[in-house]
Amino acid sequence: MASQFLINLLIAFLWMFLYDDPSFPRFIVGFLLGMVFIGLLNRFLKRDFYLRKVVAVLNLLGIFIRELFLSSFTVIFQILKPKLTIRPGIVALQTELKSDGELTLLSCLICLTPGTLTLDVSDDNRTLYIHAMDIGDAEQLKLQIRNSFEKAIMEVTR
Amino acid sequence: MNSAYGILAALFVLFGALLSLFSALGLIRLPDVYLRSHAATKSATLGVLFILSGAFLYYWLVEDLVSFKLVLGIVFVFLTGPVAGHLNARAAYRTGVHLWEQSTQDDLKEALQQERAEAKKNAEKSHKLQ
Amino acid sequence: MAEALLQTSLVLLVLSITGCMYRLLKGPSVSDRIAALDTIGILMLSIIAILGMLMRTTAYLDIILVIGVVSFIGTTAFARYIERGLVMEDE
Amino acid sequence: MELLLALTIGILFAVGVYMILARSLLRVILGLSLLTHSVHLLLLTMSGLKAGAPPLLGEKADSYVDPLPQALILTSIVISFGVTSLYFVLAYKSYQKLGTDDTEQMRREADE
Amino acid sequence: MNNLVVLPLLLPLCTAVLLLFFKERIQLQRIISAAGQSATAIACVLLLVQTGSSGIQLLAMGGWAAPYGIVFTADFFAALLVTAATITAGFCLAFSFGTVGSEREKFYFYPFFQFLMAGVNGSFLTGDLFNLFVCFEVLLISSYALLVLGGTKGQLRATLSYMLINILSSTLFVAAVAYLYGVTGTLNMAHLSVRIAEAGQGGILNVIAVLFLIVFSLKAGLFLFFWLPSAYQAPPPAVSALFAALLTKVGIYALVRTFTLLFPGDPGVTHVWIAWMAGATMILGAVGALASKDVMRILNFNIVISVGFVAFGLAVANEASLQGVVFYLLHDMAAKALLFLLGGMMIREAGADQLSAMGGLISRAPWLGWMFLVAALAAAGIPPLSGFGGKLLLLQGGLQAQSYVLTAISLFSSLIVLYTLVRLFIKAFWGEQPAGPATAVVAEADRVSNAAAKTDARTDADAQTKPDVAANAVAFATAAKASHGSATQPRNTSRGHLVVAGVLCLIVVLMGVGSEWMAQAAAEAARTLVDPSVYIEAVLKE
Amino acid sequence: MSLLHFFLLLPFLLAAMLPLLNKLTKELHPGWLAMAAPAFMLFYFLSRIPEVSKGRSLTASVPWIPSLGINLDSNLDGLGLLFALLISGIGALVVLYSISYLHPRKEAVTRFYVCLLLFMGAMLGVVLSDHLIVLYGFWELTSITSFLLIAFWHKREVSLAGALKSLLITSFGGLAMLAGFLLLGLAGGSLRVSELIDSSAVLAASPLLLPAMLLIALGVLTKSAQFPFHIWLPDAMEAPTPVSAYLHSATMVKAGLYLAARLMPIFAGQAPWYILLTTSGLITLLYGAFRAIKQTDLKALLAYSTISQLGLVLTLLGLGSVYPTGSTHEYAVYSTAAAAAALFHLVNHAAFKGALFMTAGIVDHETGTRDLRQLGGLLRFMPLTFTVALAASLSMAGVPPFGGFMSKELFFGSALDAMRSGSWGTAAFLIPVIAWTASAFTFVYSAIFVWRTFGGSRRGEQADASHAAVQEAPHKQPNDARHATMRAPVQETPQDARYETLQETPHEAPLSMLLSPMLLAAAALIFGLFPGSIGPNVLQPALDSLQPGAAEAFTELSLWHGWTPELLMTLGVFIVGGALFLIAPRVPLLNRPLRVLFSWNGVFKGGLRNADRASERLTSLYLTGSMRHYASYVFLFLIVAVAVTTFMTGGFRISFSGMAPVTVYEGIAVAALIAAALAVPFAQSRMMAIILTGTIGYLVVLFFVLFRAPDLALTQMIVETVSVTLFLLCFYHLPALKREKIALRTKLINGLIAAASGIVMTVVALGAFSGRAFPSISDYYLKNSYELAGGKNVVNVILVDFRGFDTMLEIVVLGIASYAIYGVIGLKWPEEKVVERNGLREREFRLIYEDARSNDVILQTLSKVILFLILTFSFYILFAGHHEPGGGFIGALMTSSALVLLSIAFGAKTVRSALPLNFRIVTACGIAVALLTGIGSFAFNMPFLSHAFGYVYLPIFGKNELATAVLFDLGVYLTVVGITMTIILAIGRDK
Ligand code: NA
Ligand code: NA
Repeated sequence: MASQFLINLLIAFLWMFLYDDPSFPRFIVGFLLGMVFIGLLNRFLKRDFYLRKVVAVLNLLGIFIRELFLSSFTVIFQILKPKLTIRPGIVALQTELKSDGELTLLSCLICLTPGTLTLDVSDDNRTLYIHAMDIGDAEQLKLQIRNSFEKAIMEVTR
Repeated sequence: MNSAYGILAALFVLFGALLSLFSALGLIRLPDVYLRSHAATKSATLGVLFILSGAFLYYWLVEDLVSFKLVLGIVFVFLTGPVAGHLNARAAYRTGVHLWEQSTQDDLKEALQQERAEAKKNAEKSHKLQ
Repeated sequence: MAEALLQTSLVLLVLSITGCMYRLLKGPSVSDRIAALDTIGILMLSIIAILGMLMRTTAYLDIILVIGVVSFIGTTAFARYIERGLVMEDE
Repeated sequence: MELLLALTIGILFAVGVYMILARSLLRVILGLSLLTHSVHLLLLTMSGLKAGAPPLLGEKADSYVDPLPQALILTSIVISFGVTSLYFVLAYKSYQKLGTDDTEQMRREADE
Repeated sequence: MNNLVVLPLLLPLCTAVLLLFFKERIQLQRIISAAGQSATAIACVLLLVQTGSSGIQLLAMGGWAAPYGIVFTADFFAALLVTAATITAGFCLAFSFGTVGSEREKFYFYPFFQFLMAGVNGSFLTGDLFNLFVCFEVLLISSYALLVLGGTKGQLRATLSYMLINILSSTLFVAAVAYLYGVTGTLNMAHLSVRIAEAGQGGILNVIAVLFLIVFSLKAGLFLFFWLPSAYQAPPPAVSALFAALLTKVGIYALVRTFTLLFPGDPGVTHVWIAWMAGATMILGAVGALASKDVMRILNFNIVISVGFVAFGLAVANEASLQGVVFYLLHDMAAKALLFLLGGMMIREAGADQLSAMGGLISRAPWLGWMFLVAALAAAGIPPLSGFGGKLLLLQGGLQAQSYVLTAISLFSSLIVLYTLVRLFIKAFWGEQPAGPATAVVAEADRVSNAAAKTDARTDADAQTKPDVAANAVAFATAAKASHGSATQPRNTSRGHLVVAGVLCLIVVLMGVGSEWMAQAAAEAARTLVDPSVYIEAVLKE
Repeated sequence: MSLLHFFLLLPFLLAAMLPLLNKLTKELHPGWLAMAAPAFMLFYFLSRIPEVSKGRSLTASVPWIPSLGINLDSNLDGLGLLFALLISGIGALVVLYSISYLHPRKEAVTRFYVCLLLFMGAMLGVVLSDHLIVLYGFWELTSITSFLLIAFWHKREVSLAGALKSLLITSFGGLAMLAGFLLLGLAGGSLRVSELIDSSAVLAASPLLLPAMLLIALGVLTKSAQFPFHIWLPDAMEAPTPVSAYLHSATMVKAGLYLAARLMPIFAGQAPWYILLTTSGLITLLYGAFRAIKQTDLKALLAYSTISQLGLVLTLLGLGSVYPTGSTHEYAVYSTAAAAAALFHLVNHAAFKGALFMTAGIVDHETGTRDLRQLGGLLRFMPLTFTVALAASLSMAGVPPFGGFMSKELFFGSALDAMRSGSWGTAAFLIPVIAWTASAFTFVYSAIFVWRTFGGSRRGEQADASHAAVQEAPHKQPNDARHATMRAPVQETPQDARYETLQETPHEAPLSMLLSPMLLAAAALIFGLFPGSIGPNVLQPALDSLQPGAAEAFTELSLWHGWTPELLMTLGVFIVGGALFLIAPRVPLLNRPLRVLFSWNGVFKGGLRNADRASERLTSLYLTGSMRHYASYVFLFLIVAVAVTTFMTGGFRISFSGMAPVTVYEGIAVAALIAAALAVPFAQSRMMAIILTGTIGYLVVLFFVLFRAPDLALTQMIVETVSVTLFLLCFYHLPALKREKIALRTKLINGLIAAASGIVMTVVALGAFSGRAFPSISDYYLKNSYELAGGKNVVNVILVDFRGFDTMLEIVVLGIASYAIYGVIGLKWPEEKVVERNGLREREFRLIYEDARSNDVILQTLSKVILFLILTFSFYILFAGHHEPGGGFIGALMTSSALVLLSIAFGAKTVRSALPLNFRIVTACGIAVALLTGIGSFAFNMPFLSHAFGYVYLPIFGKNELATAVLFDLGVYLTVVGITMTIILAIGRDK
């Protein structure tokens, strides 16, 4: 229910933004449009979504941006180095996250940060296979992901 | 246009463009498709982030126009870019594109072999049933 | 000054596209090409944003979004195709 | 610029023609789409490439580019999209039925 | 402003859209199609009457006057062609009931038919060069659909090559429009005419004129007709007849319009091309007709010959010859439709399309035979049938203009028309039926036909559920034969279809006997062709 | 309508009604019905003799195509009357004869009489028409009815061959004649004979006269079976004998002579005309007579005899045309005599040849054969027939006191005078020599005809016994058997000629059958004994038509003129002819079929066969069925046409001034585009080729941006992507792209064509740019888009309003494409075979795809979110389009792409169940909305597609713009959504 409302709200804002006209009527039209869409397509929205602390979201965002910048520059550095010294590989990561949304968020974040890439997800949604540009210590990589992203996501979602 | 704001926006853009160039370089230089994927994802993220932010700043500060479309653009790219990268890399892996020979570890190889063997067995079983 | 910077950026982006073209033509795997194509799409998006600034028009802002959508769907379709041999399942 | 674009148009057209003269239907179809691009660029070039704002009246510009060719190109894009789609589906169907997408092979079969 | 002008396009369009909602209900589709076709015909006749009585009728779409908007311009020539096309197509439609097969009928045959009509009529009426391109596309894509519907191998092959050629010509069309727009900055044909005349038709404009010549020649089958014989061979007879009657005519119409309105200025260049192409077309068409050994192919080459014949009139471009062009076009629509319908019935009767496998049909189908002979004589321009008046005017025009070689060629070609069609008549209707054509049947087609033979007797009267199977099988058999070029089970033509052909045959005769009306109409129609200023003033005065 | 026209129409009317009348009168032989026409006609024309003989001609006119000056102008003058009498008189006799000849049960007599009546009317039309075009029409009609009658027994190959040959040759001549007529009309300013005669002076000065004469002569020579066009006539003998008697001796073949006579006042004095006529007449005369001697088939003999006699008359007409009308030359009077002789012989020939054909028919009918080698001794069985045959043959041989004698005397006289006149130069002596020789031959074949048929003993009797067995079958179906005998080709007479045919004891024919030939033979005698019976009343008026103001030529005709040179020649003919007849059986030259290396028949047949073969070869040379070739024809023609035209018009100007400057990034984009384009042909795989083409598409988008076309960029971007998706959808099914095995030469040619086409495009583009002479009409749109149409996006306003009609049709095109795609994929004929796909590859994919497929959780989860984003965006694009870039088309494609994403992530089935819409109906609704928006303006009496816009105030929303154009755009949107989804789902579903 809540997630549907959220999406609805989102659509309303989206509508408003698209017109570059943040006015109430636009918002209402967007909201109504959203209601129509959700009414039509509600079969896809299987799971509920609970509104949680905004702080958790911001925290997640912060972690993400930090990771983004840090690893970006690492990668650029690697690219610009005359000789490749990286040791890439694929690492299996067991995750505690359960819902599709959590899993997706995690793998998106992993993908977004340069240097790591979600390659595959096991059929039971428990294992993520991550291609890393420079593994270094595989266990440390896993730990890092668990501690930063996974934890932050759980903060948001649970 | 050539106000300080304009130049600021332009610098943002230039930085984004540089990032894009680097990732293109990566795309050329890196040895296997997975590594190149990393580089490719770069321009989808940081590069676009900077360029669109620059544009946002430009329209906002120079042309006095707050364009949420640009913000939406950033959000959209951030949402889709990683998934696209993921799908492409997975497709590569599953169609048998090899890792760079200097790769150190491949946890997926075994898992995938197992999965396929099982699937084959199931398929043959169901064929026999028919 | 700002204009010059933007134009420099354009040149850089076009160079990047050329780089991607190299990968596109060279391959060797199809996925390489798709990655290159996807990148070209994103670079196009950036180029169009800059061109819009240079032309002092907001006319192209929609294209930015459209390219985002479309290049994503294109990449998805390509990836799905090479992985499964078809784009959409139907049964 | 017009000179440069005229050259581009010619090259696109030439490559398109070369592809159309190939045996594989796919190449033919791709050739057709190159021809279409070439002709669209031609329409654009023919209206003159002088500077001007996009033909959006909200832009408050002194001069606008010629909007008519743009409208014509749009119509043409849409139509050739429909036609090319049909052609592609036909090509695919004939591969299913005739077992080849080689036009020469089709011809030989027809003779039998 | 006269909204009547758009009806010949709008009514088929509306009919088609309405038909789209009743995919499975064949009987209803037939009724709607027939009603729609009749309504269109009535609208055309009304338009013709109005055009005749009060001159050129205009409709500026959306109220945007020329040269800025698209203006439908019905001069008497266009109105005449629209009327003739609609009525002729009506016969093809009536013939298609029960001959195209229920599968086709369920897969939008009738909507495609109506869409084609919309495209054809639109092409005749539009006064805007780019809109002409769009109308062409409407009719072309419908023709692709009609051609390929059924999807047999032969059809696929034919459609692929037909489509390729037409896409090429459409591409060149856009290019030519682009060039012309580049020079003149306008698209309305009347306005173009004014501007071209003002700029002086030399140099680049002549080159552009030749581009248009190529484009329309491809559509008309003038010299560039190589695509035609195989394309028109593939579909069922009703469709072949429709194509034969209308499609090349649209191309010819465009040629006539272009070279009388837009580019009349330098006949030393453009019309010389047309003359050469016309001569070559007549010769090659005659040669092809001589070389052909099966019914449809002979008829197809006869189309080619008549295209060359009309183009000869355009090349000469004096008053008599332009009148002849109009007259001959009207005749050719009816006569070609008739020939193709009868040809289809012949193939059906004989169960074969190769001359060597035919013979002695006259005892089984006397009416068919004599009608075919009449149609053949009409096509050859034997007086007092419909083909004569136009032929006479064209010859007169040719001699007046002292183009003796072309006149000789066109006389020779009409001898070949007579020879090939009469030979076809002899081989098919006279002599003995060759032993066992039905034994050499394609296995698959035969089996289906046999299964259907029992129900076939009832097929034509009331095509309900069961007869559909038969009709379907017939269509399949025809299609299979078309793709294999060999024989199928012979079957009798239904009386209904015979009546359809009979009425058309009567029209062909009456068009000849009543040549006076035709000649007057042709003279009236040729007025705008001879003197385009009439057309220009009417369009641009508003 | 005058009485004249009524009688002209009568045969046609009767022909039209005959089938019906015949049904009403079941027992009556339809011949009796058909008889009415000639009988009434004869009566009428006889009754006109007094009037016409006074020099008054009957004229009447009925308008046919008055605006072209073509009317049924009829003119019954002396010449017309002479022919009308022949047509109706002999017509009546032939119909009478045929009533006994054709059995109403065994033959398709109705068809026979219909054709015969049509012919009769046509022939009458020929001789009564004053208008050349109408004359031509009837002329062709005689050819066609003749064709139908020759092929009366259409089951026999020989009949068909003969019919086609006659049609081909006579209509060839007819067409030439038509051209001649038209030239004559052009030169003389009229197409009416009577008016042309008046303007002969103008004609004589016209350069068109000579070609006109030659062309008309072609008509004359072909129709009247003159050498070398005679070949059709012997084969025409495949027709039933009444037809031969009527058409191929008395009437139709004389149409050519008629024309030569009719035009004599116009062409007289024109050397090419009379030389041509005389020469070909003489050649034909001699050739026909010589060939006649060698025939063994009765009808063949008569056919060659007819050819010869036609040559005779034509010679006379040629001699009669030597001096222009009113000439005072001393020999002009002899020219008149020749013309008179022509007319007289025409009549005589009609009488005796008609009788001879009929006797031949009787012999055939009663004995079952016409083969002279089997006939003989019929005298004792058929005395009456013999008498008739004898009388007619004597007339033919020119023996007094028959009419033939007199006309032959006149002929000799004319020939001698021609020699004396000096207008024939050194060859002059040939005229009487040939005339005499031919007459000797004529005597021989006349004797052969009578003697071999009736004299001696019955040769067939010996053969009879030995071939008894063979006769069995024919006895059962005598009629068929008779046809079988006629299968023998008329002139070759092969050795295996059927001896089995003398099946019954011959006996005299019934009187009804004999009546007609008897009357004709009697006429032949009467014309000789009492030339005055027709001379002053019939022949003299006809002569007046030929040579207006001619002297009385028939008053002093008598059998005895004293010992004139003509009489001596005649005596010579009898002596030499008799001698030849006696030695003929022993001289191979006279009794063997002509065996020559070169025969005109062979030329004709071989010509047709070679034309067939050559045309097949030529046609298959360019109609290869190869798409590649066809496409290259198009481009080759483009290249040649543009190059030649440029050359012809003296080139065009190309100037580089006024071009926009090139920026760096534009330059780079151009370079990239060119590079990508050049790489395309080298693509090794399908994927590669598609990607490269897609790249080009995207680069084109960049150009659209650079040249300020946001709508274009949007559309191209999305269309390109959808196209690529579509390519991919079908991709899987196509085989790996093979390396094309193309010869280097072909590659080179292709490359040259391609390069040249590209150069053409570029050069013409530069030319067109430099030739720009006018400002574009676009300023109007820019000025009025907002004020008049209420939209700020000018391109969109053009699309939905100024040129909304284009857009309406454009979505119709798209719609049709989608339905066609649906049809192509959906329509399945029964028992359709589907080509097996590559098995191995199939299984491999099945394994991976069905059983071990990857986990889509990430894509699916993300799609749920993005879906709404895209959908919202698509609606924005749709509604904002009137002022901003966008519109219905792009909006719809965005919507569709959202649905495509959904299908990719969740499968097409999910989409179908989530959106249980029939997308084909959506398309239909969309088109309907667009149409209705346009039709709506009808209600306000506005032009189709008129849009209105205004502002509406709504409670919450405030001031809102409402343009019907937006509604139109909504229609576009619905259509395009329907189309894309139809296509995508149709393809997706097809396995
Ligand atoms: Na395209
Ligand atoms: Na035959």
